[in-house]
Amino acid sequence: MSKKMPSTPMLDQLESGPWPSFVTGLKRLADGEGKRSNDIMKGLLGQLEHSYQTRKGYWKGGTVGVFGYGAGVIPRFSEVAEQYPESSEFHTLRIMPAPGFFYDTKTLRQMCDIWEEHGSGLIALHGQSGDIMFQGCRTDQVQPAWDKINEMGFDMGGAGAGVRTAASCIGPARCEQACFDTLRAHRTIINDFTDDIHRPSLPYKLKFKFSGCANDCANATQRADIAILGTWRDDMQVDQAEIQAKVKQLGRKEFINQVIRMCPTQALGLNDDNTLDVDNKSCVRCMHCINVCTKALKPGTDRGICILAGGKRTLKIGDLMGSVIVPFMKLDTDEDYAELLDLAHRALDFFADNALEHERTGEMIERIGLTNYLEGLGLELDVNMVTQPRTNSYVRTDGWDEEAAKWNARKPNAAE
Amino acid sequence: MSKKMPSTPMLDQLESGPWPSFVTGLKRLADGEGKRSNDIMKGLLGQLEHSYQTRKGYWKGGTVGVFGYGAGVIPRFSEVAEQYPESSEFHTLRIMPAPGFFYDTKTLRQMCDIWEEHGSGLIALHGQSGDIMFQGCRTDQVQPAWDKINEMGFDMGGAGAGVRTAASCIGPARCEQACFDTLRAHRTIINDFTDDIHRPSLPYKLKFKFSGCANDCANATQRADIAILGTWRDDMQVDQAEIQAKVKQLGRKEFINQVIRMCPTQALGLNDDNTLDVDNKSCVRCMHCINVCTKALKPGTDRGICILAGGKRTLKIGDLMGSVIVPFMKLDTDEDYAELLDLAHRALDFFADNALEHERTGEMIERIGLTNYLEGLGLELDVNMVTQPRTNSYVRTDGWDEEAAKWNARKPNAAE
Amino acid sequence: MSELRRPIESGVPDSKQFMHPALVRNYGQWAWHDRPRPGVLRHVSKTGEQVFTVKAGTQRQLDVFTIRRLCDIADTFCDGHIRFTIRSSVEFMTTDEAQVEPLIKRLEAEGFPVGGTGNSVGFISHTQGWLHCDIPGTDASGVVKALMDELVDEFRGEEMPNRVKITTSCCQINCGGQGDIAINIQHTKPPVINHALVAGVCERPTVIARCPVAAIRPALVDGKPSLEVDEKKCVCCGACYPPCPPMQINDPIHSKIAIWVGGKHSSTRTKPMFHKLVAAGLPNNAPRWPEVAAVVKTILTAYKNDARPWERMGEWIERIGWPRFFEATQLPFTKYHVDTWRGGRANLNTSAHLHF
Amino acid sequence: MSELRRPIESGVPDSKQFMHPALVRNYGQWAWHDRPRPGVLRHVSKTGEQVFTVKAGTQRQLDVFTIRRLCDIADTFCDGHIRFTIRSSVEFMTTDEAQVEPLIKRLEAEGFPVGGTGNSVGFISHTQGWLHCDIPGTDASGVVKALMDELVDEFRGEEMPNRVKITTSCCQINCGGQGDIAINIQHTKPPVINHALVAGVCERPTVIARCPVAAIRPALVDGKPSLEVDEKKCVCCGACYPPCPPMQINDPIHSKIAIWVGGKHSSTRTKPMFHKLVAAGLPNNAPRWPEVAAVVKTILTAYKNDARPWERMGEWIERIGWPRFFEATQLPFTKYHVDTWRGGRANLNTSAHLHF
Ligand code: SRM
Ligand code: SRM
Ligand code: SRM
Ligand code: SRM
Ligand code: SF4
Ligand code: SF4
Ligand code: SF4
Ligand code: SF4
Ligand code: SF4
Ligand code: SF4
Ligand code: SF4
Ligand code: SF4
Repeated sequence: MSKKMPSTPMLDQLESGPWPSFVTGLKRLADGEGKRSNDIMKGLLGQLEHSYQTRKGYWKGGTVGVFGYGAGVIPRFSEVAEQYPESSEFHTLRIMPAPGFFYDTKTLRQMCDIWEEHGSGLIALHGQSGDIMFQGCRTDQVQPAWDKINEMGFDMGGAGAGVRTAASCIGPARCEQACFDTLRAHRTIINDFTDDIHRPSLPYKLKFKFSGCANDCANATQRADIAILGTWRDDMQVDQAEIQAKVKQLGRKEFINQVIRMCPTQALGLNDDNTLDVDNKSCVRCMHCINVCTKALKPGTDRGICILAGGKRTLKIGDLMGSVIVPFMKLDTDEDYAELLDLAHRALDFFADNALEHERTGEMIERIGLTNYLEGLGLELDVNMVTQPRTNSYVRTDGWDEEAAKWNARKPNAAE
Repeated sequence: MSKKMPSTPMLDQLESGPWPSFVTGLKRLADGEGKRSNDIMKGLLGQLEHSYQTRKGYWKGGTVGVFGYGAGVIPRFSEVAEQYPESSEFHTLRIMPAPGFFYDTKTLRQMCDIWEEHGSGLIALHGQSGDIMFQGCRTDQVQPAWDKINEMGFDMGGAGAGVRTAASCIGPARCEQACFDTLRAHRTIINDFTDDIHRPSLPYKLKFKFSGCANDCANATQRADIAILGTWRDDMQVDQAEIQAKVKQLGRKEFINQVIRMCPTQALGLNDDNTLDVDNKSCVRCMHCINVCTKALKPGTDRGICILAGGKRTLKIGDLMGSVIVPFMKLDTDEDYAELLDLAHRALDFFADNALEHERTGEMIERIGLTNYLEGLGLELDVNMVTQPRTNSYVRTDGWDEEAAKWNARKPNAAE
Repeated sequence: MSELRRPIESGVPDSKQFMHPALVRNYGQWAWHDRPRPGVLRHVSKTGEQVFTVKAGTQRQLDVFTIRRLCDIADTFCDGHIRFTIRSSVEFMTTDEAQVEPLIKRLEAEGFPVGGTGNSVGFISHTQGWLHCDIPGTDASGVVKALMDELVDEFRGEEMPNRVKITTSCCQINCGGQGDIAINIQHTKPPVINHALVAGVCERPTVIARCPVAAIRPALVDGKPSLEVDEKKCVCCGACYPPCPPMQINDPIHSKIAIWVGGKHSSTRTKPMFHKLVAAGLPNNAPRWPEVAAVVKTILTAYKNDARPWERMGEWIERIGWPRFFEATQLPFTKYHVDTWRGGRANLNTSAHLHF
Repeated sequence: MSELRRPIESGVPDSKQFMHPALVRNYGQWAWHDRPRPGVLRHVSKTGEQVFTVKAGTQRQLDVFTIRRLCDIADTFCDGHIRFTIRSSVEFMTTDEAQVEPLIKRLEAEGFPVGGTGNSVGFISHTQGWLHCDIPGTDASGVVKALMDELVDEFRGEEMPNRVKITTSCCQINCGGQGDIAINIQHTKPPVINHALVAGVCERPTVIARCPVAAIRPALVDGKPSLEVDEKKCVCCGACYPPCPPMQINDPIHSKIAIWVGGKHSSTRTKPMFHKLVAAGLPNNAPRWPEVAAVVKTILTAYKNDARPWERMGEWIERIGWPRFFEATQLPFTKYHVDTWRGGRANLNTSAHLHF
């Protein structure tokens, strides 16, 4: 099949300007003959130009998959296939990269070759959930492409109502702030849930994300059903000489403005000798002062993770952030990892059993209440789970004494 | 009628201790013969002791009033009148004091005499809404007692579904922070609403409160349907020499801790020469730094009021704070006062027309939306009315252009 | 006077006629103030004139004898002028600094504790209770007297980090309002319905409409129209009781006392805050409520020891974190502390901000 | 390979096999970092070893030729190691400081802008759009390309008060997530229903259940089972469209673009924040969306000029106040800015905190 390059006057306007142009890339892929990718891209450019002209999308879903898996391919059939037959099928394979998005060039080149052969040559690095998106594949090429990618050591990512591809920040690989091994935690959890990724049978999707500290470079709090963030529970590490150097560098007033005044809990004071007065009991591990004083301040040494549940976007009750369900747990030993895995499974099972159709974890928690969720997961209530106790007296408290006894019977704070 | 002092073993336990005892007061009133108050109080002490013994109240309501008015008397009939016949009727007259709770002793003594003659001799100074509560009156004494009090120059307060007795802080009478004349505003509004106080016919109660500044000594924000608070819109007044004195007094570190660090919007900086750097654009007129530095700092000179609507307690949707409906208006001239009065009437009328039965202003606003309320009152939308714009995309915005045009057509900020 | 006398609809009187003349002279002219000692305020006018205010505690529910005693003092020291504050304290003003000490002595001698200024524990604002209200679960005056006996030193001193505003309310309607500490009745069992009376006394649709959780439905009991309560839904708020007295919510055992902290009316520093539940299930133990006093004192001690200057109760706790508050007070944290009311999710910790 | 090949369910591969060896050596040993210049990070290990990272922008939607060019560069400078960030920037790491400048030159020469570090405007994270999604209102890649062309200097520099994270989403589902600035489709008219198709394609109860405001009800149209929308209730969110493609929500004119600001994922200083609506009704003006670019640039300029070091967009606006934000950007404030969604009252100003 050979075809002319479509005319794309609107898209062409996206070729100028300093930023790398995806249109130029698409055209480069289309600009040739014989290769599968050349043809597909000619069609795609045509359809995309049509979208630009008419301001409408022309893809619809369908059912396409690979043998043995129930998800991971996003099927796309064109509604304007008569006009652009070459891209009438334009499916995406979602493939999970190594945690932290690391590659060697051998691997990447091999992926390129596969995709030039079987697909459109268009690869997104990466999708918002963290997948390598091999985009633009005809139905008949999905399996062969997949077979090769899978043989390389890569596996299919999530789609539909199952566990989804996870994301993690670079963590200990190149960040001094990492309070746990994000990459190991990511791999440990995801590789234990492959069945739930590949054969989705949950009420709705479930996402894990991993950030090494409260800076949350993986956007876990707002975009993961289960967010795992690093923190510490002892005192932060302070090098007072480096503080004094920083005060000198910024000037006193500016140091007060940028460090002392910006601490969210007024945990910092500036002593008259330009050393720092840290009230670790008030500190909420927000990372700010540590970010400003990269040399002088560090997280403490008793590090671990906190877990938040329920983050997600808008559908159907409005955006939700995750909320704390485990304020602190260690994550060093194999046993610690086993415990985390076990908890992740409890979270999944409870979700599977209790969520309504198309209901995310956050919506379920909102519906059933946090305490029921905790009970379902076998987690103990902790004060760090609330920003503040209830402000409303509309609650039936006749079980007060028993609940109080429960609390008194156990150590009152995860920190101890 | 003569009767023995009842035995009050439980109440007696409230006579010991350093704080003035209301029980001692009740007993002093009961301890005598012949006076109406002596008898009533013997009964009351008996019933109250009975309440303490059984941990239950024994009053019920009814209908008692004065000629010409529909409210202001809180009727109380005893459910245990057979046991304590002398206090079988124990009504309260709610009487409005002068704004700011000022008295001369002549007035107070006269009130005492009236209440000894016609009532129980028990007067609360004051009720939580601000009324003088003449408590403990037989039905037949209500009118004569009222006649005398009214002749003194005092009027009945609110009760039921009408405008209620207002409260104001001491304001310019003795407070340097007062940004408007709370006492005049109070009197101006209340005395224009006497009909709605005395002949309640609203869906539910409506309260006004007046605080001279954001310290809100009248608890207006949370306890008034219409809260009027003082503020200013130019720069605060700073006496840098007094600031330097204050820094010296507290020490630099402590001054930073108590002033700089506690400003909610980081509007303050400490210069190296111990003068204060005030970013008035960031300042939210919270009063904190002014409270700390009473000599060095003062509100600006361009003073006025802001108005919040909808504060109230728990019933039925949970506690509500008032929210800003007028960020700033001047309140100096007679015209300003007339404008405020007019606004108050619009608020009342809209409430009367639109609230459901037993619905307060705050609940109504919650139900119909702030913008409809503003429109109903003929008030213009202002950015200061929101803490932040909407965070949710579920809204139909097809009137955007018209609304934008409205905004552009008028000055965009009350401050200008 | 005639039974048919028309009321003089005069509204509130002008305050200036009652004010101390120095206040009238300097109206709107005040320059600054300080507190020479606890219980005393000095306000200085732009004209240089000074007014000293001596503040004292009262029982609010005042008998005429006590009022007359206060008047005697005002006549002696203040040319017959006297004022009450928004929290029922009494204020005596004079321009004569020399009168301050004698005035204090006299007040204390007469049993009126001098204090309540600045960073003290002010008088506890309270409500009617068994003395007068038709729906109370306790006696607010009694609770307050018992507590103020214990807190009088904190009223007399100014040793708290900031003003402490305590309130009590004898039912969940909360006429006492928000407080740094609020001591409120909390019912723990659904109303007990006297079905025989409902038909005669209550307008059923009104009662049904009053319930915040729609737990009440019409029912026929013994052939008579009555109401029934879905006890699974009922949050025991007592809102049905005022419009329907046969739905008795008060109970000598099950009407408990709950303690809330961190309410704040002022917009000072933080925006105003609602109070938060910290303790519940305390017995309604008249006449001196020792269990309540114990919890209140524990909270105050923790606040006093740990909060920084100018931090109100709620601000202090926000800084140190609720975990530390519960630790310091040794109060149990339970599932009831987790907000379940509308918008309650806003009270969950949706961040990695953690206190250890 | 056989059609029936069973997948190797291997999950994610171990990252260390792909990592630059210096990262493997110093794994978990990092001591501190700084930024020698925009686009370059230096991470120093406790062992003293240093790693330089040079960061560059890409178009995310990468053709194999571009990927191979990136690989060539990695082969030349980084022993064949390469990494992508969470926002699709590419990172090249080396221990050899001397390689940094040549690497930068090469990247720029090949058309990859170097930057995106520290207080720059990072690459705009985006979604699928017309290129691939089945429900998009616009083309995210196009919007982003057009915008990055305008913002490239802010990507290359580090002149913002703090990191600026921009996102775009081609429908209200918001796969792009929260952003300091979020550029999202906002539909303004209810779906247009193709009744002929509903019966055949849509599971009606599912669609009805999807609507957040219960605006959809079953209906018979021309004798066939279909759906109808209560247009008074409908908030035009488009949630019904994915489960029911005959409920077309996209419209060339009425699908507008809205701009939201102040979203923040980090728990740094403030708790995480949702983004807030500031502008709407912007035309979906392909191929270069100049109206959107203008608003975004206005917002960025105001932020850059006025915010203080370390203030994220939302924090800056909280400090200076929303009135000043609307003043500085000259954006209109309308009734649509007032939150009407559940819990929206929390976004009203319930205080005397005022900005003038
Ligand atoms: C007399 C009174 C006003 C009145 O018209 O009656 C009053 C008077 C003053 N208040 Fe107040 N406040 C009075 C009730 C209140 C209330 C309401 C209440 O008590 O129920 C509040 C709000 C409470 C709340 O937020 O819950 C109140 C919040 C303040 C604040 C803000 C405190 C804060 O940091 O949040 C200040 C500022 C300060 O402390 O410097 C203040 C400051 C003041 C000053 C210093 C104002 C001045 O410059 O004169 C006065 C000193 C009084 C003192 O005794 O130290 N006043 N003040 C009230 C005395 C009540 C009492 O007897 O204890
Ligand atoms: C007397 C007083 C308490 C006190 O001891 O000081 C009081 C007593 C009663 N209040 Fe109140 N309220 C009193 C101030 C308040 C306040 C405080 C305020 O005005 O600043 C509030 C909170 C603010 C507010 O308005 O929301 C208050 C909120 C209520 C409510 C709840 C209203 C709501 O919308 O949530 C009710 C219930 C109702 O009206 O149905 C209520 C109802 C009542 C009733 C009428 C109980 C009833 O429904 O039968 C009480 C009569 C008691 C009696 O026998 O005298 N009272 N009530 C206060 C009035 C005295 C005065 O006139 O000065
Ligand atoms: C490479 C990357 C992680 C990764 O695994 O890919 C990363 C890396 C770093 N981040 Fe990040 N962040 C990365 C995405 C994020 C994100 C998520 C995102 O971009 O979508 C966030 C949360 C955004 C939000 O809140 O909405 C994020 C919030 C931060 C913060 C907190 C900023 C704040 O004040 O709120 C810091 C702290 C700082 O700036 O010092 C931070 C700091 C850092 C440091 C300085 C950590 C370190 O010590 O190495 C790294 C410097 C990178 C640089 O280029 O300046 N990183 N960082 C991501 C680069 C994205 C990009 O290409 O632009
Ligand atoms: C491809 C991707 C956007 C991109 O260009 O990067 C994407 C694309 C779609 N998302 Fe998404 N989402 C993508 C990341 C996200 C994220 C971000 C994240 O994971 O961090 C979110 C927000 C976080 C969250 O999970 O809430 C997200 C929230 C949604 C939602 C709303 C979920 C909610 O509960 O509110 C839907 C709707 C649904 O699932 O019904 C959705 C649905 C979709 C669908 C399947 C549309 C549909 O229902 O037909 C889109 C398929 C587009 C396509 O043709 O490829 N997508 N989606 C991202 C996945 C790539 C990958 O695997 O790496
Ligand atoms: S989240 Fe923390 S640990 Fe992870 S990359 Fe960002 S700053 Fe480093
Ligand atoms: S980490 Fe955050 S909360 Fe802790 S001291 Fe530093 S700035 Fe304050
Ligand atoms: S509210 Fe302000 S003006 Fe009124 S008494 Fe309190 S501090 Fe003074
Ligand atoms: S009044 Fe409040 S907001 Fe304004 S500068 Fe002072 S402390 Fe800051
Ligand atoms: S709080 Fe309740 S019981 Fe007490 S006075 Fe108010 S309405 Fe009556
Ligand atoms: S006590 Fe409250 S929740 Fe229970 S039935 Fe009565 S009104 Fe409803
Ligand atoms: S934001 Fe909407 S249109 Fe864009 S990729 Fe996600 S689901 Fe598709
Ligand atoms: S667009 Fe949204 S609100 Fe309108 S009918 Fe569809 S789902 Fe409901």
